Amino acid sequence: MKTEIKLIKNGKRLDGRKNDELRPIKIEAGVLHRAEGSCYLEWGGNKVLAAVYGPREAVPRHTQNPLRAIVNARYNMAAFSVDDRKRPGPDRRSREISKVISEALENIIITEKFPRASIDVSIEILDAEAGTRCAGLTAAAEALVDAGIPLKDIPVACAAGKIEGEIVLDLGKEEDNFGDADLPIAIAPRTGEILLLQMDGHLTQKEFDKALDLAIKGCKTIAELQKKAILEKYQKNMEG
Amino acid sequence: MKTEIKLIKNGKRLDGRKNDELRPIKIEAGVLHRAEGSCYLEWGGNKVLAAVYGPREAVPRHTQNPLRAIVNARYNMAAFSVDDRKRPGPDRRSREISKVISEALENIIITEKFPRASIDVSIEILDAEAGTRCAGLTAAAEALVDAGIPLKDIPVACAAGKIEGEIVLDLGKEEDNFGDADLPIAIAPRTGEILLLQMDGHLTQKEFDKALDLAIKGCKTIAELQKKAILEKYQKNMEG
Amino acid sequence: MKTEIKLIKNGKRLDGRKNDELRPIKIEAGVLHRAEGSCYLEWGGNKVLAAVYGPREAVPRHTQNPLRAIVNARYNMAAFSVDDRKRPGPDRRSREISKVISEALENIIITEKFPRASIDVSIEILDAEAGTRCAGLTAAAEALVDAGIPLKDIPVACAAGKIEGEIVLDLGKEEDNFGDADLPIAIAPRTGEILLLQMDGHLTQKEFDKALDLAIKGCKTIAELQKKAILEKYQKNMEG
Amino acid sequence: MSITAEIKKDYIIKLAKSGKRVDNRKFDEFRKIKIETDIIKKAEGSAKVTIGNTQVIAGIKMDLGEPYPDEPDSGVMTTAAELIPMASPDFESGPPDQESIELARVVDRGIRESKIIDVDKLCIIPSEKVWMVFIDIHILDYDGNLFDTASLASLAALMTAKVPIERLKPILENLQEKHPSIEKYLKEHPKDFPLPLSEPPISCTSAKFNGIVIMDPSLDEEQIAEARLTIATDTKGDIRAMQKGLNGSFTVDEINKVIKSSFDNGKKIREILYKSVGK
Amino acid sequence: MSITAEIKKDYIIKLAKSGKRVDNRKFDEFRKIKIETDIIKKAEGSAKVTIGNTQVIAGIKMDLGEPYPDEPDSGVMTTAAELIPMASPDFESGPPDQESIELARVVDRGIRESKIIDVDKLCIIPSEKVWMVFIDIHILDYDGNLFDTASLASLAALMTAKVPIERLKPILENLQEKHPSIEKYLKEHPKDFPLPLSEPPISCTSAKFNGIVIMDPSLDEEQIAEARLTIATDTKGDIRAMQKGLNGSFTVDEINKVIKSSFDNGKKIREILYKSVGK
Amino acid sequence: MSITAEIKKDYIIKLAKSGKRVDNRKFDEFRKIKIETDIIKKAEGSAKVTIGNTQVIAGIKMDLGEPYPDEPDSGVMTTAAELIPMASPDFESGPPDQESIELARVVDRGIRESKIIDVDKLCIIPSEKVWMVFIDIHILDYDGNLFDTASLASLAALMTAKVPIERLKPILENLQEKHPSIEKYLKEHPKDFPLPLSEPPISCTSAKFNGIVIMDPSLDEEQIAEARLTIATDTKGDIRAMQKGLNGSFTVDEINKVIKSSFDNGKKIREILYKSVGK
Repeated sequence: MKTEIKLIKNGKRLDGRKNDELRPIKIEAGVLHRAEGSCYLEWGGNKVLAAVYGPREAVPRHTQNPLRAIVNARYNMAAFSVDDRKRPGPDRRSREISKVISEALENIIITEKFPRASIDVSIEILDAEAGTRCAGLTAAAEALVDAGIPLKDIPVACAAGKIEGEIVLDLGKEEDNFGDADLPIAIAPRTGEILLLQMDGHLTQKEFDKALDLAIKGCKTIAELQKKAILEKYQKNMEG
Repeated sequence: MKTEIKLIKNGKRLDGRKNDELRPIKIEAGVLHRAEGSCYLEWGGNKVLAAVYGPREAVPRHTQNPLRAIVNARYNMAAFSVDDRKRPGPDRRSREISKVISEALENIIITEKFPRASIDVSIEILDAEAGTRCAGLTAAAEALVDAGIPLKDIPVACAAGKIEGEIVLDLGKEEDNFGDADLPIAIAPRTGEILLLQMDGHLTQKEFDKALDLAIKGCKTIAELQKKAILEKYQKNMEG
Repeated sequence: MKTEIKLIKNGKRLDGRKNDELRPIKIEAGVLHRAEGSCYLEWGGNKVLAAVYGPREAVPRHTQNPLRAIVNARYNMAAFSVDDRKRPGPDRRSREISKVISEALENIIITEKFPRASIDVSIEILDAEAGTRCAGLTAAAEALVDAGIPLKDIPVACAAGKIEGEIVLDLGKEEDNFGDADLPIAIAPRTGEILLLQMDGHLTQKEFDKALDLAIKGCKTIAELQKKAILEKYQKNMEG
Repeated sequence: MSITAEIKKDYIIKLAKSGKRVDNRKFDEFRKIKIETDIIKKAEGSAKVTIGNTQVIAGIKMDLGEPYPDEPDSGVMTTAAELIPMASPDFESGPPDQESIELARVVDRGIRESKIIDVDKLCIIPSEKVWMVFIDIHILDYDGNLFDTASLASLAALMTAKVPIERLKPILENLQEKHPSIEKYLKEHPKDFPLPLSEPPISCTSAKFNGIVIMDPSLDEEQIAEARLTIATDTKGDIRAMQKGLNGSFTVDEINKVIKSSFDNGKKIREILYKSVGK
Repeated sequence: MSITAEIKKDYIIKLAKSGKRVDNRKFDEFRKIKIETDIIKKAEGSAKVTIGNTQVIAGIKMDLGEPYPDEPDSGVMTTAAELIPMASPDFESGPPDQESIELARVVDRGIRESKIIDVDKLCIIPSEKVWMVFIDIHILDYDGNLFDTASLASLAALMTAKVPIERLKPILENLQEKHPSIEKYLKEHPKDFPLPLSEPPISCTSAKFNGIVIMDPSLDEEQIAEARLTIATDTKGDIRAMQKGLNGSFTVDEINKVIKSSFDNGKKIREILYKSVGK
Repeated sequence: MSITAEIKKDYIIKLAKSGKRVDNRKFDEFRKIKIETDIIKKAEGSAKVTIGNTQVIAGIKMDLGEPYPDEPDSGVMTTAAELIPMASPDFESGPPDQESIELARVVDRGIRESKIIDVDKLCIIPSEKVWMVFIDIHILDYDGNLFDTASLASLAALMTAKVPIERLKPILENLQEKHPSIEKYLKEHPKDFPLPLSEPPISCTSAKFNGIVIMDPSLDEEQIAEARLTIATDTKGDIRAMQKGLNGSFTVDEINKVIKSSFDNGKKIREILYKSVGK
């Protein structure tokens, strides 16, 4: 049943991209009425919605930190977002992703300002097609900005990987399934510090250097889109 | 596998009843030792036990209402009460029925008298044969009276429905399975106000009017049985 | 599929033991770094680890007893401890055993010394081969001593049973599966009082007397091993 | 009830007494309804419905499964609703609570009892293989009247859903050896095809407070409501489902008025729905 | 312990010291036992047992199922107990707690280990289809000694249960094609037939407080008890099961006395049971 | 953070500034590693690993099962980790929390993505019967660095595991009638045989606090750590898996240093592992 798939043909990837090219990304801030901040993000075939509530009193009480706010990101896949229907509710994969995204966001939120509070971030994957954790984190960061939460920086995520022996940016669906390595990262773009880093697969040290470099470049491109979307929201608000 | 069943033959229903006739109903109040109020009710093939505890301090605390008592009815089917054994514990159906019965009972309990309290009503379906939610609510109301909870009225429930194109009272088992519509309601008999109302099936507006009217009449008949049972309990207590 | 197995041949049991002979037992106290008291015990093919934490504030609060400490023993079988992998987490059997062991330990702990506290005992069955509840309780008692919890006595457990019509001590694996009765008990060796007692199978009154007597003797032999192990731990500590 | 909520309540009731609503609607008027379909690529059918600020996505997934023993010739449908924390500061993650169970069950009954899906046409091999239809409702933004929004989203998603025979062809072909009749089924169904549906009843929800009954309650109105009534009506002018909620009561008169108003609004909503699904 | 409970405790102990119990029973005397059978129409067998004010219903349901791989020729039995909130202000709804698990397991072992049900006669097709027997215990009113009441209700329900071959005939006939041996089984079992049972041991529970051991504790007595001992005995005078509970201890002497008393009471209870099931 | 914890933290940081660690290790030095294998008789493979005071047992169980539909020719592996209350005063019983899920998933991916187990050789009948491999990780004593201890214990257990064909022969023979190809399989595999494995990458974990990066953090070091990085490396000098944890960050430079140090330590640990499994 293992299909041999040629992921690069004539120097081009299956969807026609160059090795260092991102899939199309669309970011819109402030799309929900109830949430204090929100973001809708399309990234290739991924459709993601993120919403922020808080800072508000953390419940149950024993979770409160007297010195700072806690950050709860909840990554959730809609039942209809994947080929075979996913049972509603968190599974082990989504709970791990929730954890690493929470940790990455906590790094850049000025949590000391809100002792005993929680900042709750909902990330809903509505349509999934490779790279949902990067898409989710990027949308969540934008929703935090939209909510006016004080941040040290706007985190942004992107993956690089290896297919057919070549290092490429932002793996697509088939590339994710049949590629040799996937390296999703998140950075704080101002300092270049790495907030999230995972790797599965097989990379030489040289390939790792190249992939990390490429993923950082991808992050920086997307960071510009994040800023643009916030600007558009402000303009729209002022016009509206 | 769909069986064609003739639900009305020679102007009579399968169990020989007329269209506006209830199944036999038997109500007994005060049948349990520990509960503060209780009722055993047989309604056709249904056997139902209801018990009341409270008013008592609502737990956990965050469920307390500082202005009034909360009412928790718990409708539960015994594993052996149906043809194919039911797994113990609440399912989606029983949780919905618990909700609509709780709401109907809350309407007539003078909850303002008991701030921060809960009034807990257990409804156990021991033998089930069409119409258990009406039987359960009617028994629960009787148990509330038996417990001496202050009430504005004694709620009572009954269903009407449509079989073979005719509007009939109190659907029996086959009528429930193969009929065209079921309309269970609960009323406060003094004012005639409707406390519970659900409908599944297909009714013209005229049929609905007729069915609602018939169900209200059914409720009023049963209300008399409720009163009689309470009286019997008092008499027995005074004699005993 | 029911196999006929001859459990006694030429006056000897399958593993060569005499009727009143225990399987080999090895007890070592103080084997864990974090726990406040611990014990590793091998008993025939059983391998058991017990650890004690506390007395410490009981949580959640509503479990606290203002007059004494509560004792929570948690008996747990490792997924790999049995032939067919056991799903992790407590099942009905392990919850019942946790209850009877907790009750037996509570009897001999001077709980009045620690109001509002809990004393938590973890019992992990790493390798299971008949008689794990006796092995678990015996190891738990040793861990309590190692933790310095004030005790009235050191409880100890052992089973007797019936195979091929004969009363024997400490059933082994096949004896447990194909024998006629199993009688696990725990005693407080100083007074001989019985703290735990269960019986499944079929015993005449005479056989029961004999089995109980034999099990008590077994307990007393094991009690000596418990004391020896504690001594060894102290000696080692003083040498080390 | 907080003091802010108290003031809001007084304001809504005062307005209502003079025949007005906070957003200037008439008592029997819905907020603006918007329906977008085919928005989720991975779903067999999908729709996003907004009523005012309330926003719901419904997605349809289909799979092969076994029929229930007592309905061996019928496909199986399941409805689940999640009141995810995204939609409201009051929703918590965790297993479905009474609210979301009631929501899912009312939507489910609306579809099941009205026999909207022709489940008999979803049988592949009697007693062995049928199509399973999963309706999953995701509440994204909660500003009142979830019942109608969720129900409408489910209908729009169903009406644009395709049975994914192409995606599942490899699995069906694998089963051919065991069940030769599948070959015929595959020949008769070479391509994805629309779900077999009949005309759906439309659900309209009213709320009552202080003796006034209004249609399509906003969140502020829901929060002061004493009673709720959802009525589904069909093109013939018949009633197909009803569900009363909350601890308040209705008189028979009030119910009859709500029925009438549900027919009027149902008709308008049906038009919007049909237009959105290109029917 | 509240001050009221403290006073009640002192009173019970004071009475006990002069050889008396609150309800005038002797130390080794049961409360009044009442057994009604065949009370649930939907159940294959059922019984309501009251001991004093304690009231328990047991219902038997049967279904077709698969045997365990290591017992391919045997039917399967399962026991569940629910301490429903109806029975006591202290019982909460929710998953079974340690108390109800111990109760269900002790009743279950009492039936299973004594081989009361002849599970070998509940095989339809080895390794494929056997009868499943579900014993469900519903505690309705809790005034002490659940073990004996629940165990007695289970026995009475089993002894009046019928294997529901008529109800399940359509399903069995459906299986005939796949398993031709079912035809023979159906011929040999044309009608519902009694569960194959052997003579049941009878369970008697004692409680100990302040050095005194009493039989069939009421709730007030249970609440001050330090130790509990349940013993099941058979017609031959043999012991078939024992379970000690609570954190108190027994001496060997006390155990022997409890055994004797369990035989005496077991005999009387067996008579009541047999009479109630028409045996 | 309590005042004791605060003082401990200051002490560790002060030491670290002068290039030292509390237990006198170098920044890039592991604690003492001890591996014992074949310690659980009932398990197909087992190992106890201690790193310093941290103690983990991994056990391998195998069973027959069905393959995933999209991998019909491959065995199935599952990894579970339990942070049982025995190991730490802070671990509670109950369903696995985020920590144990992350632990199990990182160990699982380390084995799965590196294709250590040759699952293609664990197929008995394609689409029907394959071997299931269960890796269960039991944390017994927690003094920091669970990732490496658990991962090493899993590898040692796998490398000493035997496929239990002798134990399951009766069941396989039972299946022969339905699946004649099993006869051949049994002939080719008359005895328990080692799990088919390839060379495993070795996982090394670093922690960062106050700008300092240290290898194999003890519990005290973990508790003040801002960031964690686990890197698995293979014999060829390639990187096979990475997982960053905690809310701190790493610079690219720091990551490169950690990679280097993980290679150095990985090499030493591999030697200890191979020796312990007799390779």
